[in-house]
Amino acid sequence: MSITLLQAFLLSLWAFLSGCDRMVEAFFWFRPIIVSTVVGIILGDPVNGAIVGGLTELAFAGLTPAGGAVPPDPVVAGLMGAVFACTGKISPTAAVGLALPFSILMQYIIVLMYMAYTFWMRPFDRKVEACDVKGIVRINIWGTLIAGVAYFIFAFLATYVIQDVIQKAIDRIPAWLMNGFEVAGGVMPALGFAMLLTVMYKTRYLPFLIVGFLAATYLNFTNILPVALIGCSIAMYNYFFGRKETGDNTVMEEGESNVGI
Amino acid sequence: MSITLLQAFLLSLWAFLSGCDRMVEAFFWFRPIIVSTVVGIILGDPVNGAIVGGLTELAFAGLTPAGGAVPPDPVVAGLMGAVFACTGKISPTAAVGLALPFSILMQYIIVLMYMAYTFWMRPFDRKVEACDVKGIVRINIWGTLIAGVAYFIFAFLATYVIQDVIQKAIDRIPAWLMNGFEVAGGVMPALGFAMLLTVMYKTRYLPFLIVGFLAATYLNFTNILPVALIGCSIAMYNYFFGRKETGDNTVMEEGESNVGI
Amino acid sequence: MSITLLQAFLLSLWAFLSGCDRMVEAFFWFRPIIVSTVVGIILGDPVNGAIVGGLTELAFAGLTPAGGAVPPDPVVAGLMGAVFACTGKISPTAAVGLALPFSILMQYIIVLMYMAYTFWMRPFDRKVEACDVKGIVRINIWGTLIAGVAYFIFAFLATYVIQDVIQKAIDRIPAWLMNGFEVAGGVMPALGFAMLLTVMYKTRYLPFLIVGFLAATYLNFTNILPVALIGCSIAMYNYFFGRKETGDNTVMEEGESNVGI
Amino acid sequence: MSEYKDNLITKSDLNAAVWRSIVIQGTFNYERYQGSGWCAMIAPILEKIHSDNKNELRERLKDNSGFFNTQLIMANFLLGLVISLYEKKADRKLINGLRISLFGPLAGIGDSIFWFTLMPIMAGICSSLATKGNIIGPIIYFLVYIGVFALRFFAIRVGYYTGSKSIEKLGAKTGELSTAASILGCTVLGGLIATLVSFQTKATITITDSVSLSIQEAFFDQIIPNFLPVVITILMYVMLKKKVSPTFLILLLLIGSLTLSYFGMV
Amino acid sequence: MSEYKDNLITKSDLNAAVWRSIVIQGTFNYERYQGSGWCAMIAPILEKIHSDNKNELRERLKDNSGFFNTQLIMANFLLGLVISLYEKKADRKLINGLRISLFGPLAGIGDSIFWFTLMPIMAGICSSLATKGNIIGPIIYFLVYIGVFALRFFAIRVGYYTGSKSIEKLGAKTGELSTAASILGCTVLGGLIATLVSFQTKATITITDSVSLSIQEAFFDQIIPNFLPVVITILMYVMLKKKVSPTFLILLLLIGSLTLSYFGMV
Amino acid sequence: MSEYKDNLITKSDLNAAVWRSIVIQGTFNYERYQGSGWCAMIAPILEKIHSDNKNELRERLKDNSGFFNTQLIMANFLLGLVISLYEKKADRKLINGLRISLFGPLAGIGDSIFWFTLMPIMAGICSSLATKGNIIGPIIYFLVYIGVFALRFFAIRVGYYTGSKSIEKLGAKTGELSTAASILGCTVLGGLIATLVSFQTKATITITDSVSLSIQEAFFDQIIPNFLPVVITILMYVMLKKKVSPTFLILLLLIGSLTLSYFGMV
Ligand SMILES: OC[C@H]1O[C@H](O)[C@@H](O)[C@@H](O)[C@@H]1O
Ligand SMILES: OC[C@H]1O[C@H](O)[C@@H](O)[C@@H](O)[C@@H]1O
Ligand SMILES: OC[C@H]1O[C@H](O)[C@@H](O)[C@@H](O)[C@@H]1O
Repeated sequence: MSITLLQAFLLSLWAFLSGCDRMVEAFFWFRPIIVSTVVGIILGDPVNGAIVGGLTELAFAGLTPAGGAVPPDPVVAGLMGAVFACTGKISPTAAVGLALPFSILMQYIIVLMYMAYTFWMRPFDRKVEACDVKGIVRINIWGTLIAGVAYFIFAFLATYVIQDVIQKAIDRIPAWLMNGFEVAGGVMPALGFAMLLTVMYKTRYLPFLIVGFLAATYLNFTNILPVALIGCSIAMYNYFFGRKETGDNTVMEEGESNVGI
Repeated sequence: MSITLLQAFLLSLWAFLSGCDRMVEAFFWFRPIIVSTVVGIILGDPVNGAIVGGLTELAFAGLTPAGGAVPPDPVVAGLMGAVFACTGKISPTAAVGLALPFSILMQYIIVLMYMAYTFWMRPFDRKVEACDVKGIVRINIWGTLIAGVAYFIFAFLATYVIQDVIQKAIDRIPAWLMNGFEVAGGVMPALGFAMLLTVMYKTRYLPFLIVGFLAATYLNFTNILPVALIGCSIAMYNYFFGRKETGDNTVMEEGESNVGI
Repeated sequence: MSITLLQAFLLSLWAFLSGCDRMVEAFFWFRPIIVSTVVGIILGDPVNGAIVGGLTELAFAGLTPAGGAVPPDPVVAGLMGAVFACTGKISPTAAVGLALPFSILMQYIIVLMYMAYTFWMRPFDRKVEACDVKGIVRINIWGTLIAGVAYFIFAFLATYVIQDVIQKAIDRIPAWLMNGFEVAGGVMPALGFAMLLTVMYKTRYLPFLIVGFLAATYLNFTNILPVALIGCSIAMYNYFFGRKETGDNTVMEEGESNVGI
Repeated sequence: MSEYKDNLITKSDLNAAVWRSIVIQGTFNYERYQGSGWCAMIAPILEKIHSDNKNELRERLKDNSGFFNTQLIMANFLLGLVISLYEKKADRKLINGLRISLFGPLAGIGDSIFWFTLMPIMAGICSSLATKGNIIGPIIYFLVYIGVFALRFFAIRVGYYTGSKSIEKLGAKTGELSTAASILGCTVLGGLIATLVSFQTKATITITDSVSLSIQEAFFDQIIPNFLPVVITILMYVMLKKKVSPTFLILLLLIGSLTLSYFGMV
Repeated sequence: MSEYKDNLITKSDLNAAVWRSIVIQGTFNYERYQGSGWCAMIAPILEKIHSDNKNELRERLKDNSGFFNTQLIMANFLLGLVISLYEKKADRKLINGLRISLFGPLAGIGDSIFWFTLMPIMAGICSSLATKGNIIGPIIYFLVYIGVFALRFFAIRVGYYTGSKSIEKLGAKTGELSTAASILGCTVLGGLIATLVSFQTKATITITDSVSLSIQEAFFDQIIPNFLPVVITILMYVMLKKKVSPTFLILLLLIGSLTLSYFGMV
Repeated sequence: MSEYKDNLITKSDLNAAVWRSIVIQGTFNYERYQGSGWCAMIAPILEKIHSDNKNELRERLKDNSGFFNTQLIMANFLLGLVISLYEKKADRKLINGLRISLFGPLAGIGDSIFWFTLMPIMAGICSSLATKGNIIGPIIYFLVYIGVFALRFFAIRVGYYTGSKSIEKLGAKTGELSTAASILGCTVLGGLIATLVSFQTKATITITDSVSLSIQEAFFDQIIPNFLPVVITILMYVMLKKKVSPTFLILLLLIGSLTLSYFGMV
């Protein structure tokens, strides 16, 4: 099944909306589980959309932008995964793997955009100097919309303009490459977590990392909630029964390590 | 099989004995596991008696009178459950469910009795005024025995006088009602535990509730012992290694919250 | 298959080497897993050697000499177990059980040797008085070698001189005796751990014993690592977040209790 | 043991008090709880101490006839403590204040150990035997609780000797022991909620004609096992805090269960 | 609520600020991060306070246009706090110092709760529905995050009232709360490494012609399950600490995976 | 590393001491334990320091020839520490006091790490390979322990530099580290009791002719798995505390096992 112009336009519009949300992290409809489901609805196959969305969401739950990091892009992952699963004869699992390179590509585009937006700080500073309050607000709205447009274009190109090229590439993709992408998708969160660790890790927090790891390894659960409850319990125990800290310096110390990201 | 007058008398006598013990919580032969087994012996079917006793004991282990609360009555639950299982063609599980309304009925009788005994405090205070030491002791013995008599009467009525009425009612009881009683029996401890929580709960104890819950949910054990051992370990750790408290005010604080029940 | 003189000589040589190492605990090739494998190689059956070595290692992991205790001998256990498994038609499990009495015998020989070496302290003190530094070092080397010779002799006797006697004894050994030795092997570490407890146990460490026990009982793991990680986490938590101790007296206290062994 | 020599209260006085402690709840009522029963426990002891002065005796009896409620083993411990203080002619107000301030925390400690920990453990072990029709289950249960009763003789002695030593120390320790007992109690309580409260819905959502989804499996169990029992327990707690009467809540649970059962949802 | 009466800043000013907080990352860039966005959040408020003095306004705007980065709910909390201090005419340097010293720890707290805990939980619950093709999964997800957005209205108020009270206290508490959040965050992080990083080798060692040993099962799984994911995560961490760029590491992982896949080792 | 320059004791002196440490237990005996071996480790160093004064040397050698017992890696650490103090001409009594007060806690730390933690882990990992007949198991075991031996070269250096810094600090830290090691050690010990002590009864109770009840399953396993191993360990502990000799206990276990086996009860 190939994508019609109307569908491509709707997909791109949706990419615009979720791209804006991805930029500002406001309503979280930029998460793959939502993105893919809507894509599925547009393409007339909400069930496969939801399935790919669920799989991608799980794979991307560890790839957070915390500390200003830029992870493989969740919008594009959700978009392309659902497109592959709903239009080709590709299984949802394989679709998740295939979407990965696209999502990494978009990640780099975002990094470039964050760099480009740096140049916007000159006019911004001038507005501050001029006490142009309305302008200060407006510049942030424009920034959001422009990001959305980037997603619109990306989506239109990938799902319509070069869809045949992509389709042909996929038909010829060997098994080991397919498998390789899936493996890469599975191992990628390691980097995300390592980046978190550079922010959060101190020797004295090692025990909690270990406890969380052991709990998740040996308990048989469906979501991370029990581990979070364990963490919560230890945190509360330490808060109520632990040694009181002197406080102030701790704040600074932690503050600084966080700024550096 | 219907109950003979002799059996009914023996059952009532046993209800008297275990009712007294229920009142004063001295020897714990008022617990369902004991009550049912003895009932089974009286009715010539100790095996079914023990089975119902075990099931009822498990269901009632959470329904404690701690803090002066009155739970669904364990003696009547044990008595009626065993009677149903040993005389009718009712399975032990169903018997446990059927006994529940009786046990709730007795619960209300006990509440009334605790109210009635309030009036006894006038003569009691007169004895104190008169320094009648022997009288003070005697009044408590009488209180115990009167409670036992209440159980005697209840048992005689339920197992002999109206046994046919009950039997007929049971024969006509629809499946959903049966199931409903079982469900009610399963959910009842929630109230018992909630009542405990009003006594024991403070925000700082939340972690331990969570840990106990998780341990019981994810470990695969036959009795609560491992959870108790975990609680014990945390308590000891806190005692030996935790922050020392100032003490005195804590005592008062806890004392007061306990009095209020 | 019976053992040739050459093989017996090689086995005894190996017993000498590992016996020296057992005495000084330097390179740990005295552990059963190594001893048995080498014995297997010498007897031309490295596979069975490794198997017996693994089983014996597991059984002996709790039998440590910590605090100067003398456990059933690991060298002899590894040696005799592998000999039985590689030469007779005895299963590796049974071989481990059969080796136990030999290893207990060697344990007593070591105890005697530690007693005998006491008399060596007189010449040693004279060397100290004479400032004979080289002599002080040399006496310790000799002590090591003599221990090795004891192992050499034991091995030569047990594997060559009286091998027929042993073989015949084994042929006639009844099933219950065999089983009894296995059971004894399984229960023996209890003594080892009890000896450790006399050194390490204080009431305030009880929580950790319990936690370790529960973790090992309810988690499903292949080696003790997760329990060690839990212990590590608690220790670190206590170190970083626990109540600071006054220190000095603790040192003494622990020091003294350790000296006493 | 030499302490007994010169003392008025003998070993057998303590033992007699334990036997009287059997009926400490014999007139349990909503005005005094165990107050009248406690008075019966201590009255003969006070009579012996103040045999020469009836007015003094009357005052002391009045002191010991107000509201009182604690766990029963702990009541014996407390009695031993109080007796030793009376003998030492400690200040009357101090004794009474101590008694009143201690019964609450001691109830907490005792209930945590005996009601919330020992009982479910015994229930677990013995019921697993009983439900196989094995009468050894009830027998072990019976014997253990005879042992528990025997602890009263021990507890009254511990109280008696503790009282003879320092009381200040005790005060501080009660706080810490009370915390320890609360930790134990709450941990077990959390475990009991997970094991003894059982509630599952059988409700389903129909997706297509032939496929339907179990709400219990597809939703509640996905959050966390035992989710509904926890929610119901919290609900009960909140309502109790809002002064809803337990009697009403029992009826609510009963009628709720029957109704849901009628509609095939449980 | 009486606080609003005499105050310049009204309820609807706070609400308007929350709506502006939508675009706090609208010009996110590597020089200021959320700095320019934060300025847009606070600018109209400052304009209202300093309507009479343009120079003062300019200074204050400049104060609020530098580097800034925190979790978005926490940004609203902080805004409430800062506003209340401006209103109270607190020292300009103190306000700015506070803002700068707080955003880090607050990011830590907020990220621990929202990114590292809430998100994987929601992912777990909703994905298990979604992967069965059930559209209720995404719907629940959506609704929950609408609720999370609504928290901003709550957060700004909490900040506003906290600021009205004592700030010294807050400082001390931030330290403790930050520790608590780090404990929560690290525990969950440990769990996430075990659940979300997946890597297994298919490599084998050939022993005899017919028998071969899976390295994964015979060695790595013997050490501890999830051994390789941990090792890879630690490796990434070490390289990041050695200033290797994340971009390079992504390529490394990608190419590594493809290569190993080509040789049939994963 | 500059510290070596002006110092009498060189890198190769330290290394030589490590090689001598191989025989620290070469004359292990019940009077001095490792005392005579420790003396051999330190003697050549003392000879170098006091080459000019034989009387002084004799005194120092005597100081170092009494009872001594510690874990072997820790012995090297302690040697480094002591050497640095000798070089600094610290008070003779202080050095000896330190040495005597430290070997106990250091044994606790070292034993917890090496005997009670590392060894069972290695046993677990390598045995699971070995029992499949795979020779890689023993090889890994061997290599790891060569690495452990190499740690001695590291330990002596750490001791040497620590000594050069402050000793007071060390004293305080030893207490805390010792607690940490005890926590680790006891946790693992609890785990080892559950995994390495194995004992199960095969005894049954006959209920009817055809039905019989396994005591192990119906009773002991109902209490808690591994119940009997714990009970036996506690029993052994109590007997050791009552000064029953280990030799006697070994025989007791052996004969007990054989007897029970004879009657088909194990
Ligand atoms: O870490 C603080 C903060 O950093 C970035 O600004 C974003 O990724 C936010 O989502 C995050 O909360
Ligand atoms: O809570 C203290 C105490 O309260 C009531 O008096 C009874 O239920 C006792 O069993 C309980 O121990
Ligand atoms: O306990 C300290 C120490 O005691 C003995 O000397 C030996 O068993 C060593 O292996 C041990 O480390």
